[in-house]
Amino acid sequence: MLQNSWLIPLFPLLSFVLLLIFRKSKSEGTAWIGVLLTGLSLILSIGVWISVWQGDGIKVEGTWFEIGERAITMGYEVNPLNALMLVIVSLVSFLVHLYSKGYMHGDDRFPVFFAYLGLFSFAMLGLVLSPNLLQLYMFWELVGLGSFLLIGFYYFKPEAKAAAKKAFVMTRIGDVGLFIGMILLFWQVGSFEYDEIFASVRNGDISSGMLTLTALCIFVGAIGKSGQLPLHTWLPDAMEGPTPVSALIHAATMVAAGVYLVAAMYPLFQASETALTVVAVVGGVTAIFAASIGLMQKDIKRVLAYSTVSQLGYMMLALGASGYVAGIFHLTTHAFFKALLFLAAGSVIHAVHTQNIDEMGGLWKKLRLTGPLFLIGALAISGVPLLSGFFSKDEILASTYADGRYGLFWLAVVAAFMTAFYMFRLFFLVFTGKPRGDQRGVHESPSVMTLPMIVLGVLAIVAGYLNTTWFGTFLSDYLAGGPVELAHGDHHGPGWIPIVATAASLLGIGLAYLIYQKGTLSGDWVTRSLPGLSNVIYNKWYVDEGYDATFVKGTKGLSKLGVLFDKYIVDGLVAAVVSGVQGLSKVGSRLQNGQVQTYGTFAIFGIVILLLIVALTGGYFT
Amino acid sequence: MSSVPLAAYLMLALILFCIGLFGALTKRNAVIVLISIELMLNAVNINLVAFAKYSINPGLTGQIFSLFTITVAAAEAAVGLAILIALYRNRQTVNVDEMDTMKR
Amino acid sequence: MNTWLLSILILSPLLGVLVLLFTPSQDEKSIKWIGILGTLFPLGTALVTLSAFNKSGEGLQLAEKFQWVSYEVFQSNGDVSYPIFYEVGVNGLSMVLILLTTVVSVLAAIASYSIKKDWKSYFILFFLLEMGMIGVFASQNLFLFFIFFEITLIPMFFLIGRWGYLEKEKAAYSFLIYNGVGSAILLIAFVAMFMKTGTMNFEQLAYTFSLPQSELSDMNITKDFKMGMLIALLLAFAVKLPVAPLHSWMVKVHVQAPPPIVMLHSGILLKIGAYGLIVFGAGLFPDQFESLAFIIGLFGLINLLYGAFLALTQRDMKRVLAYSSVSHMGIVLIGLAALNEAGMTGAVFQVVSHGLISALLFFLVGVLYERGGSSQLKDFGGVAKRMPIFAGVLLAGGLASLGLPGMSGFISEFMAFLGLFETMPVLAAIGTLGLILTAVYVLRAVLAITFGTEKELSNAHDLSSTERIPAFILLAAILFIGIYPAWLSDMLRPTLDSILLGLGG
Amino acid sequence: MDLDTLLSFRWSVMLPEFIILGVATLLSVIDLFMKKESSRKPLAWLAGAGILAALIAIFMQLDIEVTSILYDTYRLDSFSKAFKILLLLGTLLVIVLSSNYKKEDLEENRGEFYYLLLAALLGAMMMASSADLITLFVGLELLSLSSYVMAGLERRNKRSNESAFKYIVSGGIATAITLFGMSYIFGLTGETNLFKIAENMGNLELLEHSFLIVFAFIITFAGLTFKIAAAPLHMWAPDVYEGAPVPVTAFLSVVSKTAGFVILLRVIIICFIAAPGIDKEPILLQVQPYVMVLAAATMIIGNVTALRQRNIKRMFAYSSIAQAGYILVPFVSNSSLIFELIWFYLLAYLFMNIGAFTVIQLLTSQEGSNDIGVFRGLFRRSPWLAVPMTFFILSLAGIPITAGFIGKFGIFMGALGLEQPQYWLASVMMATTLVSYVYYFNIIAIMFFRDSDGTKVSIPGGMAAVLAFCAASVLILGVMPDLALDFFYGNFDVNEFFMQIETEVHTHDH
Repeated sequence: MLQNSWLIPLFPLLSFVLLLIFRKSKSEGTAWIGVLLTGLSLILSIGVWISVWQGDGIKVEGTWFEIGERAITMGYEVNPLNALMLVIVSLVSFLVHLYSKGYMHGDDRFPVFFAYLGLFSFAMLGLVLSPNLLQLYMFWELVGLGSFLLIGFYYFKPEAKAAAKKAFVMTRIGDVGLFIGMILLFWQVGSFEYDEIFASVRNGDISSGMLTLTALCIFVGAIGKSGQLPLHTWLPDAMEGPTPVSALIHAATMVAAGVYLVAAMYPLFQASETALTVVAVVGGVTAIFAASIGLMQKDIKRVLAYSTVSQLGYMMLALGASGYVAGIFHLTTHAFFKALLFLAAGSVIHAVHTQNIDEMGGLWKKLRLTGPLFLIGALAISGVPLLSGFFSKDEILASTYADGRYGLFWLAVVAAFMTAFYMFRLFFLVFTGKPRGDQRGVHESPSVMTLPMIVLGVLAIVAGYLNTTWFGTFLSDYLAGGPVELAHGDHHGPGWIPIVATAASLLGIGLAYLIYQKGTLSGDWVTRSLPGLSNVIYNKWYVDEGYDATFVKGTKGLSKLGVLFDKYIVDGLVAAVVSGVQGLSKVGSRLQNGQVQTYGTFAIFGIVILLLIVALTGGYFT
Repeated sequence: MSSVPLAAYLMLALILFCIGLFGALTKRNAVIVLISIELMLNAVNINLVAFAKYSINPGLTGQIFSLFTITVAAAEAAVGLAILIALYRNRQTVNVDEMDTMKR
Repeated sequence: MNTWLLSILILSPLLGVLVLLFTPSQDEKSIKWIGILGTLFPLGTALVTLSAFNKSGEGLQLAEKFQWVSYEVFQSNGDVSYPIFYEVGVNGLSMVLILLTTVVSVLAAIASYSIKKDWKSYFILFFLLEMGMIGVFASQNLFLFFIFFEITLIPMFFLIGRWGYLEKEKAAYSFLIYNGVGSAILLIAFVAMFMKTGTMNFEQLAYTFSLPQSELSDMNITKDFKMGMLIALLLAFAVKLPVAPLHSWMVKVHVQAPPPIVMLHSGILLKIGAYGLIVFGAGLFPDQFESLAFIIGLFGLINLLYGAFLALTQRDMKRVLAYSSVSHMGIVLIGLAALNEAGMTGAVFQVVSHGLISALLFFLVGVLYERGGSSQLKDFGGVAKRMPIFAGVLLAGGLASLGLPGMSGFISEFMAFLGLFETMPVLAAIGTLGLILTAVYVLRAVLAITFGTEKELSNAHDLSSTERIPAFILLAAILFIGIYPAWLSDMLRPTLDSILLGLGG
Repeated sequence: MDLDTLLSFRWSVMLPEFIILGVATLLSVIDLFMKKESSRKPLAWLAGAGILAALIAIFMQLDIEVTSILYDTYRLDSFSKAFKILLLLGTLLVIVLSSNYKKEDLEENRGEFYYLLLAALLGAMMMASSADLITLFVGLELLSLSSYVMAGLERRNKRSNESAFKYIVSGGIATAITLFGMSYIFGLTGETNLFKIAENMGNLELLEHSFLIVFAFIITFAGLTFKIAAAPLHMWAPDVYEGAPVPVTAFLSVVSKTAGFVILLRVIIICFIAAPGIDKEPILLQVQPYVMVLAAATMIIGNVTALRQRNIKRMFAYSSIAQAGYILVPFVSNSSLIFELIWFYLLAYLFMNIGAFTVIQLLTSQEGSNDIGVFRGLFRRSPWLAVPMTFFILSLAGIPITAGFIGKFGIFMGALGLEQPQYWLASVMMATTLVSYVYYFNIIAIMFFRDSDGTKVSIPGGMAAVLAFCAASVLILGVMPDLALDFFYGNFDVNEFFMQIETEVHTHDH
């Protein structure tokens, strides 16, 4: 099974190629190509996972090309961490393929959509299987390409175009960090291999300054991909893509790649306290920052997007706070419940054809399956006990506390409160109350869409039991088989932590209930009492505007300056030389005035001048 | 070898040459211009003859040279006048400064 | 057969000229067919050459040499003769570039379907140009190199000036004069080296210049002379490459020349500059090159960023691509400045890769012009709807240009930066800004055309089957190199190793 | 000198000159007796045949050792043979090129043209062979006087008159200057024989006169540069070239210029080779900067001023000034390659310039205009005229695979192959060459890029032959320069140039 794991990404690639060939087909049966091939990947992934669970692993590599004495290798590796990722990715991908069959019904470019999905899945699975940083980087970029193509799927919409471009460029900024970090590591270690990098780190071959620098550079890559502060702005905009895409890429898999990267390079980060701190702080701040924005958004997908950013912050916080297992645990559970939420949101949108929550309401009765499933997701993400989110979030809080990062701990708690609040704000506004928009013809989605949601719903409930203090820390044990030395082991923080976390989430839910369901509290009391703050939050802290005013305008300004420089200085100098020659030419032909005596005079003058020069410099008179 | 007389001849020739040159370059009348050129050539003749007498290797060579020069100068004057006549026929002028239809 | 193979290869485009001379000039169809077939013949010959070429072999292969011009100099200390030889040969580097030339030539000939007038003279000049380009890469001495270098100039002048767009003559002159400056400097340097050493052969020159200074002094060769020569060569090739601020001619040419010619120009001709830098700059004067490495790197950086910044706000797709070429040539300089195998390989990869990518992109711009009668970004939008394949290929080309992994552009960028990070990390770190900017301007331009609300085009139909051939072949080549770079790097290694040996020692 | 002595000379040495002299005399007599209205075309054939015969005679002389007659005033050495070939070839081509000169005025004077041309040629050939200031001067004047008349051959054309007059005034002044310088050379050494002058210059205790030597050098040099139209005595050239009939212009720009270089080489190199300059340095080294300035100025003035010309003949006048500047470069560097470089360049120049003038002749006589616009759309109208013209222009511009490139390359070799390479001069030369691209390629652009409104140009057989011959030569010499170089090295020994023949050869058995 393990030997064949290289096939896992190839199935979706095949799907991509096949679907591009059948790109003009009008039949929606083409979707089955994608579904089937990702299904194969899923089966293989599960098989691989099972083998790894039993303690196996594999690493196969071959030379790709050589630079001098050094061989650049390519291959695949399966270890506990990436086997888990393989399953998550191929599972969500499979489910999304299935879901999309229903969701994309009637689209002109139906096969193309599935082709892109295939390309993305290929890249993501390839990324996960990479045994070295370079290969990871390559797939990392390809994943970005898949994301770009899918965000821009509705290419005729200017917003989609802008969002796709933004996503690509913003992540590219992060990628450059990864690029630099990777190359710096190469010159330190002489290889891109994880193993060799870790060995060097262990042996202390790399100076601590360089360790920190490379770790931070790599983390910049993660920031970009995972939408962390300050490169988070692309992710909410990426919601311009079709909703299944948001579920697959911008919730469950690609954005988690940043977290995966940090986890995969964890020994490097562990070696640098500074790097870990930076990871933790960025994660923590992002968590609460994004959550705050999520409080006031009106677009159902954007709320979920900010929620994703916030949850990714959580994961980063966990990793930064030495909660390796916690981070990955949350990555896993988040993949399920966030994918569920997105698919459910997609189902809602599919039904009401709008994304504005102000135009929804009272959908519970109409969407008898979607509603409950959404509720499961919301409960899970809010950290309500016994659902998956509760366990993973609890573990994160515990590690943060155990790591002594109390400030971040409390930030995380507040973020948890906010999460619960905005999720239930969303739930109540969408599903309860009176319909606020035209809801004629609203009906439940077809089974091809609901089935994946049900699967995810189940997983959102049970995934938490992978790692609990009650039944066993399966995940920790499993991950301990990997290259990472789990410094803190299991984080069993003080017993009050789960209580605080639960309280925070229940408080959030309760508050949302009071405001948006009961109406006992007016929703706009914050708006009224703190108009400035709420305005700032509503406008996403003006980050986009800030970037626009500084970086975008600055770059454009520089560019314009360059154009002027090119026109006036560069070309101007040339023009000056040209007009100089022309002027000389003019003088020359002026002198040629047609008077033969002038010619003679010039000749004599020329000779006399020569003679004078000889006389004066030749030394005759001295 | 007495250098003073030679220098005097040379100076004379130089002055003559310069006068001829001046005439050739400033006079408006084409005939005078041609004559001025003759003057320049004659200055050379003085040089040649003087050198023939006073140079380190006195002999007849210089004088023979000057004979050739005189002949050539005569031929040149003849050709010059012939051209001038042709020009005069076409343009009714012998003013050098009016001969500037071709320039720049 | 093999003894004359290279000469046959160099002269092979002339077969087309010969056939064309006897073709009636009004017969558009057969002339265009002859044009395509005429470029296939050199391609075939190049492939034969490739098969005869030992890919792992060291040094020069398929060399030919005979005396050509002989000046005999009578001097007090005996006669010294200055023989000039006809010397051709290939090493890995030139083999690759010859192959690139012949391939791009075929595709440009196919793309020449859009030429509207004077097909006969067009293709005659086209063939001469191809001959010049092959000759440049096959030459093994300065004299021959210079001759072929100049031979490329004249057909280009005509091709731009006769078949270009509105301001074609201006562009043609600009091309001529700037390149004239380059070749003038080149000629002075070449002759100066020749007169000092008595040889023009690359290898002999490299050997001579590598002698210890005590022996060189006997030949009147000082360190300053070497440095001066190197600077002259750098200047000359900087014009060709082009290095900012000597780039304005190239922008004009890219904008004004007909698309197939820009394919050749951007794809091959600019590469002569890079080739010259590698072979003459690093090859002949390694020590001096080393001491100038920082400046070269700095200029590379300036090129990279300057080109990228200017490409950001251009309104014409051709200008975007032109400045993008400036930017990409910066990567060549960066790779060279790294003075290590990674950088050098990166530079050469960039040469090949940019050759393919820019050929592809300019081909597409030609198609775009054909369809919309313009190349202004504002005149296009939502092209993906009517021309999905076109849009897809354009996007792929753009992505290749911004260095997407799996495509050739990535390998070259990666290796160039990999190299530079070893020797000048700070410069390299600043340079990575270029990677971001590239993404920005490429996407801006490509998306402006293909995405967004659709704008009416006079003639919107997707790539025809004729047009697909060049597009797909180029794309396939870009992908091939991106996925399997070892094919190229193995061929290049012996050559680059020998150059690096000089740099290292 | 009695008859015996006279007869004792080996007069066969002068066979080519005698042939030309004889044909010229014959032509003038025939012309005299021909009816006024009958065509003078046979005269052209006769003149051509005479030149061919002279050429053959020279080729027959190729393996003769260096000989001299008339007490070493008239030499037959490699130098004279090599350059006489150029002179004869150039004149021959000019004769063919003139064969369709249709203007009424010339038709009337056609006979004169041919024997004046031959007389001028004779003068030039004398210059090539002379080793004495006097004979050199006589040759020079023979060439000049004939040229003056030829320039004014179109009697009724005001421009032709004017050009002739300007030519004679400038030429007269230049002659006077040259002579003035020569008189000092003579005076300092007491000799007119070049080799004896050289001997005396070396031997003399002339140190106190070293300024006079430099003075004499500069005056003579400047005076002699009149013929090659180098700065500062270049300004006559545009006006004269413009006004003179095209064949005459071609003759002036090629044959007369070649002769100018011949006399420069003879006088300057031989006389001053051992002469001391100020501070005892060899004068040729010491005056290098001045010659360099002259060469540079010539190149700059010629090329830069040519930029503004709309009159094609005028443009070629400036172009030929510039070319003279290029050929002056070897004088600066005094490279040991000087003879073959100049010879080769002049050979190339001969083909390209006469070729170009052939095209100009055809076009201007058909269109009746000298404006550059006569080239408009030539490629469409007459590709067989446009393509050779392109080769000539490329060659003039020094683009590879043309003879002009090899010539320029050689000049570079000369300039850069010294102890002290002349980087500055080489740079000036390259820079001005670049400037020349602009006006040369302007002609190409007009031929190829402009649309024509004119008609097809018919090419008479003779002209076609000249065109084909020149174009082929330009290309062949560009690709296989060894054809010419081997010929040069195989038949000419440059050392002969410096070889003084001490003892008089008294042979009665010729």
